[in-house]
Amino acid sequence: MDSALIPEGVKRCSFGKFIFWIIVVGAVLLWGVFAMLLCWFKGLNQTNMNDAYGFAVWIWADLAVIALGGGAFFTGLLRYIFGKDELKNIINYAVLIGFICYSSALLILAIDIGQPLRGWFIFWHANVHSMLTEVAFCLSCYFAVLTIEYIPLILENRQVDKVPFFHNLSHNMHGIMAIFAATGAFLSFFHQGSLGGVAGVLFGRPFAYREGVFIWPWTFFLFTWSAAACGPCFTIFITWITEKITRKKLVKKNVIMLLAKIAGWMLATYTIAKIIDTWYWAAVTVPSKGFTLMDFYSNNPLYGIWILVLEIVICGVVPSIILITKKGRESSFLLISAVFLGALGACVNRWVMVLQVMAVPVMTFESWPMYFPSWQEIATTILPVAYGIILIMISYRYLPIFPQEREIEQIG
Amino acid sequence: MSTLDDKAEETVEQVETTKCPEKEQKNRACGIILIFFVIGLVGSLAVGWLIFPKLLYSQKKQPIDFNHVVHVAAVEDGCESCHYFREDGSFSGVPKLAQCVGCHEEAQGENPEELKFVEEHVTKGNEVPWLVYSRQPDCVFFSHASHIKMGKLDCVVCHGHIGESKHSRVYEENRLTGYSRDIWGKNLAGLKKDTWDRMKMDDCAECHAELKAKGETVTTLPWPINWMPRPYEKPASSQVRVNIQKDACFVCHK
Amino acid sequence: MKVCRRSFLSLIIGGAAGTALSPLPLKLMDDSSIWSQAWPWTPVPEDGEVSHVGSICTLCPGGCGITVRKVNDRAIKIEGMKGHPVNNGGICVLGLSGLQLLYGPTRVKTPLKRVGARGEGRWEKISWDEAIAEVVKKLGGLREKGKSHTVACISGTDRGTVAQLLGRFLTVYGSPNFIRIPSIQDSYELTMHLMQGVQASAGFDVENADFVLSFGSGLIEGWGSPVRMIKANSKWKERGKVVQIESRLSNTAAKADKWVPINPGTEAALALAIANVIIQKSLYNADFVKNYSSGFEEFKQMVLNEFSPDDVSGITGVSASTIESLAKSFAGSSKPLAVCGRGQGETPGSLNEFMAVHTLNALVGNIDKKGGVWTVPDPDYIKWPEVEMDRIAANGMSKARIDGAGSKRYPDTRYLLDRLPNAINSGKEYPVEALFVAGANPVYTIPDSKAVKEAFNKVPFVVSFSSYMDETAVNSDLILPNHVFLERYEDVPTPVGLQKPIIGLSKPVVKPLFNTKHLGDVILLMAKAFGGQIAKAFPWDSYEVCLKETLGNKWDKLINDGFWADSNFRPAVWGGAFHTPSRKFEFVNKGKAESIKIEGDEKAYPLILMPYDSMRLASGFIGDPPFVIKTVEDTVLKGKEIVVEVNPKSARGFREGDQAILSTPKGSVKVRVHHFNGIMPGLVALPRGLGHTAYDEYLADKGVNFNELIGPVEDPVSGLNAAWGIRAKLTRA
Amino acid sequence: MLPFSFEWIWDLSHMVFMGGLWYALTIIGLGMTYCIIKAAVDTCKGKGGHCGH
Amino acid sequence: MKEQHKNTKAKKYGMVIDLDKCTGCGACMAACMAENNVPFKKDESNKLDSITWMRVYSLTNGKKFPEADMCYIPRPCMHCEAHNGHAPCVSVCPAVATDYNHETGIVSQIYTRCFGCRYCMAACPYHARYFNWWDPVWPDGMEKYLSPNVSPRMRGVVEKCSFCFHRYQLAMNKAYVEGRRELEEDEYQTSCTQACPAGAIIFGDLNNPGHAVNQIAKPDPKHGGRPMNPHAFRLLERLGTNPKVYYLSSREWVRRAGDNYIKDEGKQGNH
Repeated sequence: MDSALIPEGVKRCSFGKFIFWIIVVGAVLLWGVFAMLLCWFKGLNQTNMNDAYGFAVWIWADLAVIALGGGAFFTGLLRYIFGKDELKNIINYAVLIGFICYSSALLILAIDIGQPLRGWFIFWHANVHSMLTEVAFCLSCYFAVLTIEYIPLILENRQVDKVPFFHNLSHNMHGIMAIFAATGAFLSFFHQGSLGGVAGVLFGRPFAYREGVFIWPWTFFLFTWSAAACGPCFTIFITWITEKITRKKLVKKNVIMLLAKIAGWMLATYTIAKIIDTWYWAAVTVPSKGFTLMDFYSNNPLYGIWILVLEIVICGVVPSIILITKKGRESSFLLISAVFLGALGACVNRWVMVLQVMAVPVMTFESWPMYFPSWQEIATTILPVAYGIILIMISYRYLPIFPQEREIEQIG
Repeated sequence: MSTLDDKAEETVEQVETTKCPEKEQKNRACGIILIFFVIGLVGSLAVGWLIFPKLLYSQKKQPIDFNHVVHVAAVEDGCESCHYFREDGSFSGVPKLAQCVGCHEEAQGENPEELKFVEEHVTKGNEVPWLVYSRQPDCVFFSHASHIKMGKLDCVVCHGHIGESKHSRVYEENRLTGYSRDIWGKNLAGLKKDTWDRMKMDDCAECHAELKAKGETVTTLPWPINWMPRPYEKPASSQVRVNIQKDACFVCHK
Repeated sequence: MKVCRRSFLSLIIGGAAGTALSPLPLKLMDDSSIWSQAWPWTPVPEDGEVSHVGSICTLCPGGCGITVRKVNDRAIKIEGMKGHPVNNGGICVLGLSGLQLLYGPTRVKTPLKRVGARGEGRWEKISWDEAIAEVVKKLGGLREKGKSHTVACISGTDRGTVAQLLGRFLTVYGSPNFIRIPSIQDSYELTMHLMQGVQASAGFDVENADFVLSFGSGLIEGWGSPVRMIKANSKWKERGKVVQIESRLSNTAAKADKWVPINPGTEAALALAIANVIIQKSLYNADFVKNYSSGFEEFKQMVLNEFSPDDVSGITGVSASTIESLAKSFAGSSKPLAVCGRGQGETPGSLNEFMAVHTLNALVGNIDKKGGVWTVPDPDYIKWPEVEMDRIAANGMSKARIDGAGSKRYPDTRYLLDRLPNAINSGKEYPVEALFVAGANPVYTIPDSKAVKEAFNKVPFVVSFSSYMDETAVNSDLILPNHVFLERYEDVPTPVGLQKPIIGLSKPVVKPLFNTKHLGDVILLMAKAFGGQIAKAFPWDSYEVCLKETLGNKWDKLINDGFWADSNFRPAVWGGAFHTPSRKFEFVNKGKAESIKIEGDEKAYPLILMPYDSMRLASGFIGDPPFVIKTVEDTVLKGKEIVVEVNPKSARGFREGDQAILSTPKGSVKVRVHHFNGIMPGLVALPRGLGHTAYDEYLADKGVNFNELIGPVEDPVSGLNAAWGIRAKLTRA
Repeated sequence: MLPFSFEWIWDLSHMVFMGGLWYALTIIGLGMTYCIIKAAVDTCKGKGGHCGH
Repeated sequence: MKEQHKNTKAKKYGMVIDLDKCTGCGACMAACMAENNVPFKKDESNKLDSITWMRVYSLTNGKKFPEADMCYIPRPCMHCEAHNGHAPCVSVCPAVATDYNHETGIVSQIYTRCFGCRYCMAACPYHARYFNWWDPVWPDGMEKYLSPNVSPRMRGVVEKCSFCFHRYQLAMNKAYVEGRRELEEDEYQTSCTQACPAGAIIFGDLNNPGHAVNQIAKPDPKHGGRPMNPHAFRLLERLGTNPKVYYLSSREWVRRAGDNYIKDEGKQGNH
């Protein structure tokens, strides 16, 4: 039925099956949209956030998807700036995932703010000293870059490409993509960092506060670093899932291996940096404010020291070791476990840097406030996932996302 | 239908791109395109400049047609005779009925508006629901005291020559925001010639910035208003000091 | 047709260009951004001329001066009146929220007549003429039948012109049953009456006291005139000491210089043990005891025999050494003051305890002295001609009071409202055929709510004069709404506990908002409708005329300053202060001080439930307005559930925040448990002032009314309610 | 955000921050403009593989 | 000219709250709500979404009966000066909806500018900032008592204590009309200060040695305003927020509860 739209030389499932799944995921999407509309029209009382949890699951989701979307900028950086040419075979998908992640982040931000219609104040009346301003600026600019990177892909659709103007446009955009990628990397570096800065500058919150250099706290660099490490992990992980679902190989192994190796080294160095940071924070920064490390991890039912072990050891040390060893990378099981853990590590880190920051009581006479998201929050957080799946489904079906697919298919 | 159209267009395109089109045809096509462009341009300009303002503002008449000239002539202290400062430093703004009754217990002349005023409001004790041209949004805190008493500003600077009006002009209310048109200014394009043409935040800022550029102490007011009739004698303004620091937002907002 | 698409495109581009060149986009953008910053549904308060009106707050008997800020006709904020002798600028949380009562949704806006069943809340709006006619018809009928004494009236106060008019009306109509809401005032009046032979209220010169020994009084929690007491407390912080004797770490205890935990209900014994030490060590004021008191020797013997510190230590749980040191520091201070009356003083309490504590004051000779307890006569400005009763009235007035006050059993007690429900329910006395309620909310404030409601249901005609839809109003047949305090004139004589007589004047700050009428005017109208002697007793055209006439030359000062203080007032000198038969202070010795036994069986109910009071919980006839209920902590109220305090030791497995059933012999309710180390093990404390069923959605159905869980316990001497707690148990929900 | 807004202050942080922003926006804007214009020119020149096949 | 400058020396309005005198009566809370048009809703027992610019916390010494002790601590906005006005909340606000007024030392909050990102709430360790989770609704007729001096907020914005800045503005207006530029101490007092029945709250210019706040707290300008009065302390001083609200207590455990200390850590923070 839609065969004219499908890229040449590749096989896709039947249109019926495709539509069926679109409807299934679409239902979830609609549920999220409903919750989103509730939040917009009735206000944020629809959530379980409160004055202690001014930032909650949304901000976590925001930070997490941006970290996971970091695969786009880092792969782009490697491909266009450092000339890792093999990566051209996965860059499309990395861009697509990045596009989904960033658009989701913007959407969540639009739901999260109390007065969405005034959201543009962050640009118009910008306070340049606020990390959030930096986030908003770089985020939206980089989203523009991602859109620019994604457009040529759309233009490469068989039917669209027939239009000469679009064909030329796509061609020209490819031509100067390196410039865009460089700008993107620049922007990305700053907003990933400033997301880390969001928590790190809070000198009223000893759990989050980090010392640093110039205006940037250490978390600024750690966040960028972890995004560069975990983003590619997530790209590999999603590629693997896509391969499992489509039941075919889409990217050649050497590409995956290269990306995994780089991600592994990034993750390893990040983990070391994170350990040093944690140690310095626990030994120097925190005691100077009158706290001990365990003040942050005890006397509450949820945020135990396990969370630190999970973040640093299980999601940091373990996957780093797997990914930097050749044997580890080559075992499919270990590789996938490692990239999953790596991606999880970023999520846990963002969780801690958002929710635990809110939970730790600072005044001595306060207690740990606990929080569980309302269904509206959960639905709106799942909304981007559903949206991402749909966009991947459509893009995969109609666009030449995987340049090697045809080749592999012919060989296979 | 649509499929037919598509096909038709496809053929047209093919004709245009593959075969070399004839000049005349092209010119004619260009002409038509241009005409449509002009139609769009003119139409939207008309909408934007003529129809849109009519739609945006509703026109309201003041309950009583007020003659400032007569009143200014009759009172001794100019504007401040009726628009005075209260003891607590607040500004009285538009006079209340109680003030008017001082003179208008009974009609003083035969002006139908005055008769109406006495009949409908004075005798019945109903306040006049004046429409205030310069009413600012609720979020604005404006201190008349600091501008008039300390800044020695003339009323005219912001309110223009309302003191010379013989009739109350139509009050235009923005249907979207509910505010008076005077805030944005009569000129829809937002252009202004005189200081009193507009009352937006930028206008406050502009004036303060201008004074800043002139140094902290301002000896003369920075606009040519010497020829204007002054409701009260302008005091020596050598001590006028204007707030020029970038101040906290809540100095003007509440 | 051929160029259709391109032309269309061209049209769009032209349109876009034209629009961009017009002010439309910028203007629209600007306007919508303005719109998004000032939603039309957010109220914009009107600005205008600011004025201030001085008045008196009558939300509690504290009598604070207030200054109401107005903008045009609207009252904007209530503030404390600077220079007022009671509160000098300070104001309490309830007083601050008064405007929420004025403008709030609980107002009764017009006379209402019940159409549904009692308490169902279905009303018919009627006119004032109809309403008054209805009352007059009903009362007239009773009077004709010679049953005028079956009319009773519950009033929040018996002082001031309005209460006096009400009492006068009842007298001339022919009923002896004017009943004041009970409080520690009853006990103090009785104490003064028995020991000093005066009919006066007790005033406390707290500002000048330098050692305050408080037997469970919530000095800073609403006892006396709240703001004044809190101000005094601040003075004590600078120079003075406070010792709080209480089984729970109340705010007063926490702020006191010393907190002495005591087994509840044993305060009288402790007071007498302190007296024991004072007498034994001859620390008492010999001049006073020798020259101005009588009965000291018997008292001395009784105290020395029965209240040695060691014995009392066993009863009270206060160590003998503590008792001794308390006695020493009390008697050793230059201006010591002992006070009692638990919490805010809403339960009268055991007379023995009051007399024991008052004895301490006598021993150190601080009666009518600086920093002591003063005898405060009522201001005597109400000098109306004696009423002339007709035959029916005289006949009615000769009947015994239904509450038993003034009877042989309780000859000295003036009002016994707590006995009224039982009197009605038991049917032993005559039935009550009609009941007026003014300035009071007995359905809520009288203990044993079940019995109170039952009694109300037995009264065929209940008239409420409440301004608000409170529990009593809901359970009445007719509501004749009074103006609220910010809409009416009213004289407010000496606030409770003040040591000098003053008069305050409530003034109409705003014009009455609704179709309400001043209670004084309603009484005058009723009297006029009756005619005859009744009408004759009320020769005024309106309440305002009556008030002006009554206040005479004080009126101008009251209008200008808001209050009038008797500058000539001095405390009585000992020589002429006492009007007992001996003309001396009587150390009244009525045998062994019986301690009040509380209701309930210890085995079935291992715990003791006690109420506690808080400034943030109005437990009188006014319920918490929204602002006040907002200040209530979540360790008191959580959602709709009330939180009870228990010591972790006696929590018996109930964890913090657990749900539980709290049962007493009177009833059981669902509560949440809060562990509090400041409460004595074995006790459960429940806040008073919650559990309203009427009022607005901000207050109704939140928590539990303490009075549902407790019944009155009659003091054997006075008949007043002396219950200080009740046995209770906590079980799993 | 714009230098002519009265909130604008010429200080280091504004210059660095806004400088970075406008730099990025300029690159994105110019880049895209270049691509679109060039594509349009190319199309007019008759380039574009698929056309007319 | 020079003299004028001297006269208009920057103020630093601050508060001293005497915790020995504070009885926890809640008057300051209600006074604040009534003055500042603070909304209320049906259930305010969840203190995590209950707007109370001034909130009275209660703290206990953690000991068992009968050694247990309790103290109330009213907490307005601390109007942190931090370093040169970079209060925790001010520097993070992305839209300049809150800023530090160097002339009075008051941290402002502009509701119409705020778009509700709540970053300032995350930054404030005192929980002094409140979000309007609901549209404010006054029962029919009750909006009559709303004060025109403070604009009612809308849903989705953050609000907090302003030290009743509108009172400063109004007092200044009066001064201007009388030809003055300076205020007397009693001309500008916050609503809570005025209402407090215990007189536990004192308000004034910390920079002015003639004002009671300065005399009592004795802020030490060399050490970031640390109080020189041994009974005075500030909340969470160690975080470097440099708050302008000082507390007084004669009880050591209360003073120690004002900040975090590692067990057995010397009492250098509190003298």
